[in-house]
Amino acid sequence: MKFGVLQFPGSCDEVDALSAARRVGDAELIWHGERDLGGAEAIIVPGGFSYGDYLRAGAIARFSPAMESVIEFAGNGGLVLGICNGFQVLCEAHLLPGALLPNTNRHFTFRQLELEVLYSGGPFTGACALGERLSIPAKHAWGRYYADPETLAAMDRGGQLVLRYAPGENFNGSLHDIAGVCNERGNVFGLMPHPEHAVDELIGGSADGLKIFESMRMSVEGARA
Amino acid sequence: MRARVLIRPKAGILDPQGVAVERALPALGFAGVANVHVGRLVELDIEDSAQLESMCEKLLANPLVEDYEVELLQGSG
Amino acid sequence: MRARVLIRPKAGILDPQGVAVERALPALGFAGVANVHVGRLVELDIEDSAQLESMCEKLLANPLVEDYEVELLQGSG
Amino acid sequence: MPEPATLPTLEDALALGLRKTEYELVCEKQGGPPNLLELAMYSLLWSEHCAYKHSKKLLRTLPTEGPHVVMGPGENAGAVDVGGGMVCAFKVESHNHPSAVEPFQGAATGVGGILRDIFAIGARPIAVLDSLRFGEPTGARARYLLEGAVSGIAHYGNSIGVPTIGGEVYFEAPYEQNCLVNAMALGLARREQLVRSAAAGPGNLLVLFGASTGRDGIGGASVLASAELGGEGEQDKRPTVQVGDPFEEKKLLECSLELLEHGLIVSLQDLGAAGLTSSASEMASKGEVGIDIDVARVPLREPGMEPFEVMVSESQERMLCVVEPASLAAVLALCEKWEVNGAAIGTVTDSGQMRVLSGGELLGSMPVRALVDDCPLYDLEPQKPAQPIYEPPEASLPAGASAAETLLGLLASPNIASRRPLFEHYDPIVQSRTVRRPEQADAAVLALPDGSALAVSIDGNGRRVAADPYRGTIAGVLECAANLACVGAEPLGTTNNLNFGNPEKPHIAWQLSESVRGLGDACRALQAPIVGGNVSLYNEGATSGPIYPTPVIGMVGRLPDARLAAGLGFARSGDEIALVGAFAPSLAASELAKLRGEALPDGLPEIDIATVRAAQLAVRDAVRSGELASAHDIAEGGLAVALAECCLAGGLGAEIILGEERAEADRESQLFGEGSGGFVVSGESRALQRLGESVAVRRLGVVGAQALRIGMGAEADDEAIEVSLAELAGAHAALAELFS
Ligand SMILES: Nc1ncnc2c1ncn2[C@@H]1O[C@H](COP(=O)(O)OP(=O)(O)O)[C@@H](O)[C@H]1O
Ligand SMILES: [Mg+2]
Repeated sequence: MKFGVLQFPGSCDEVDALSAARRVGDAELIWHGERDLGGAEAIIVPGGFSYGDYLRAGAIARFSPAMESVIEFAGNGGLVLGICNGFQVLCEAHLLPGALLPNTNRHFTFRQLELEVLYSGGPFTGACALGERLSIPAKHAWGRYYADPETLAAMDRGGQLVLRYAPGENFNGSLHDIAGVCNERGNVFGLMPHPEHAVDELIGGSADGLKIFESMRMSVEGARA
Repeated sequence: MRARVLIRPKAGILDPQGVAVERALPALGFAGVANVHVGRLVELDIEDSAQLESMCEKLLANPLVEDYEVELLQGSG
Repeated sequence: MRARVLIRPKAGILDPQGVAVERALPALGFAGVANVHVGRLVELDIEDSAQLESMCEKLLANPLVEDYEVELLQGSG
Repeated sequence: MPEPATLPTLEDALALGLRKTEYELVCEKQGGPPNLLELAMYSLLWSEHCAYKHSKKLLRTLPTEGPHVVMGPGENAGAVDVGGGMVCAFKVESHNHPSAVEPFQGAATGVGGILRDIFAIGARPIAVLDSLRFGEPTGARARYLLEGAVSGIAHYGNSIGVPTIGGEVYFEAPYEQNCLVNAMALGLARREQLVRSAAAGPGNLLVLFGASTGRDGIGGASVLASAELGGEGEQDKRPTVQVGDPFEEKKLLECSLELLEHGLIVSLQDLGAAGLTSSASEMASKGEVGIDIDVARVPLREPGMEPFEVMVSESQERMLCVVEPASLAAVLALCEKWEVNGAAIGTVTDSGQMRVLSGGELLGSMPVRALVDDCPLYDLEPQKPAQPIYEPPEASLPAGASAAETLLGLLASPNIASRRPLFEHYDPIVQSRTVRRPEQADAAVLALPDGSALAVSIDGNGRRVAADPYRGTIAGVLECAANLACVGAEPLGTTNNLNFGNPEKPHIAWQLSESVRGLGDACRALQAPIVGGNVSLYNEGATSGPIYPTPVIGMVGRLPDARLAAGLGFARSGDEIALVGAFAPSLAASELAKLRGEALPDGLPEIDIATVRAAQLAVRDAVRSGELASAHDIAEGGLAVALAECCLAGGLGAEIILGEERAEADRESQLFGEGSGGFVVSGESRALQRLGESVAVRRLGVVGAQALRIGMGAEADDEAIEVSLAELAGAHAALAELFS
């Protein structure tokens, strides 16, 4: 299968995402100015500081031509994964409900975290067990997930709350310790922690993040079969 | 025309910066300050002020979590 | 009394946010916009508005790189 | 050429920081008095910052050659061969004076500046380290500077996508007014990708690209870098604060590397201190050519800038390159792709002159030689001070503290406590190379594509250098090498930043020359040549006195197998713990002496570099063979603190018997004394035995349980330290409150 990884001016983790994806399939970068997604079967909107995070994290990047195509791609059921800044972009683009706000601790924070899998039925966590703990690093200044109470209740019912921070790990103040959510249809997923930085025991000491990419591969190839 | 957009966190949503400022003030010798909120200020020259509303909705503010207020400073479009 | 403090990058000092936003706008479909500056907005209730000036100098603004402007919104100190 | 009615006078030259004799020399080189533009340019290039007037002669004594050196001092960064056709570029640079004025922007632009030096030679930046010095954190100013500097480094490094993988911070009263903010960066390139800065090919074009030019830091280099910071002057310097824009630099970086990849550039140079003036003249000087610059073509951020302002502006995030005329269109197209300004602003000539024009009008003309190479160099007049020049520190440890209380006091002291509250602000993992993050090992470790790895460390304990500039500096170099040895790495090269007070004062001149002598001797002995560095002088105020002499040493090494990089934490219960090396601890100028408020001693014990080196090699080899479970060098706080750090990093306790009954004073130095050449290692008994064949190894105890117990001897149970891991962790977390 083939992943496409978007690249904006100011993206930082796009090469990391690219090589993580290449551990389970093919992957290519897609320049933000391109409309053509190059035949990608799943899209990754990577981490970093697109447009310097100026104005509001993700606010400018979501208008790029590539994002227009991604919105259409998602509308047709394509898999879209947003990591950190990518999660912020997907919220800004209304592909995911809610918004990400500045951390309650008011500064950029790096930490290796424990996450809990709340939903393992979908295309992004299919390779994980329900309740499984994943060790994945997070690093961001705007990671506080917010959605209004009705939306959250509906998301909860619909299995859209996919990952949460294990007890004591939520440094950004996200409501209900939410670390990753998907849309109603289940084909768009965003999370603040960085699974692409947990794909190799040598670098980072954990390969738990690989399960996210593996899940996507299983889902795409399953649908093809 | 010069326009000014004031963007604030929506009521009810935690504003950690506002809280931090409020907490820091007494130690600096300032008393009697409450309800501090920190937001963003965007100022710009715009030819067609009719665009402002949609620019705020789409770009300058995130209406889900922020309120905004537009002030036109000179002339009129 | 409610007070509003507008904090902007000092004239002549680089405003990276303003530059980035201005450069991005045409691609986002907004034409005819210039001189964009992004600053901060602080709003607060204060008993003794005479304190505001020194509060801005010491905490709210960074006078090395920012100018500020105080507006009193209701009543008077 | 049209001259203004009045030319600037000697008084103007003095106000710009030139000496009378220097001004006279300028007149001689110019064949008459210079005009304002020319004088401004001379005053910057002949400043301490650009001309190294007081340090160049000393720097020439440093060893700069070795088998791994690919680029030595003289280019924007040094570079060493790391095998597999790859080179590692690295350099450390200071941004002390700007950070003392505005710590956030000062530190941020410091990071921006050192990163430009790395990609200016064609290497992709892969890591940042920071070296910071502030006054005691009990003071509000120190805390303000610390918080600002850390946030500034985080802001720039994180946003541009370069991991900050290590660093150091010390808190000492002499840095209260003059903080130090040094940043080191590393880059990686294929050897043939490297580019130099020498301009070449008369007729070629000079392209300025990146941010537009504003009135940032005008006079910054000459005023900020060469004047003692005083109380009132600080106000006046405020408008010159430069604001960093990491987003712009990220685009500039990608654009520069893509230009190089497409072979579109003849030479490349970043703009730093003294802006276009210094960059263009240095490119011309290195290429032995002339350059014409048309200031009217420089993209400006503000209207109405004077030509001299354009020439000396220190606006950040700009680069200069020389391109062949036929490549210009392709170069500008790439600038457009990356959304940076690009403009051809000048031409390479064969005139040997640096000429500044505006449109057709000639505004100034100076021989490149005179500008860049003819600034007079001064001899230092070193003299060891007769009296101590630093006040004793304030005591902070209660008299009569027990050994356990002393250990906890040291662990909680600002110079030893965990740096986690600082480095949590930094992204250490972006780019997916980081094998060892902060607090996992003594050196940071970055994986290379061929399975080997780079290790890097930055160090410099100013208090020990103040006690003994020669030996203190040697100790700093050895400490870097020890850190590398702990992860199994061998030094390839060294960079340094010499942070000192006013070199025109004899005692500072003495500190500086002794320190450089130590630096040279240690680097020669380790075969870790100096490939670059920076000098920051005049770090003292009219009333505040000089900083501790602070040579900051950065060292880069290599290990053959990334998987074998050891950690510092104890790893397995039951492993044996040993002290490796002929460690001869002393309390002189130690952290404990500081906590007790003791004055600095006059001199440190002698260091036998060869013995220390032998211990480092033995540890390095044992780590490389994969036999050791952990390795950690003994530094501030001595053996007891090193053991506690191994326990904390591994989450395991240890049972230690020091074994010999000794006199009271000696016991203290055994526990808390400092010195070069000691390591705490753990591993299986057989591994330690084998290590003992090549170096002195003293068995200390075993790993296990949830407490650190240090017994002083079989009979002396009542003398034992017994502290739970939780207590150790509590003390070690003392800095957390600084960032709450
Ligand atoms: N302490 C030092 N040791 C060795 N080389 C040094 C030292 N200080 C400066 N240099 C070298 O002198 C040259 C000029 O340094 P600098 O002015 O900092 O360059 P840049 O403007 O590129 O930052 C560089 O090549 C640098 O490596
Ligand atoms: Mg340079």
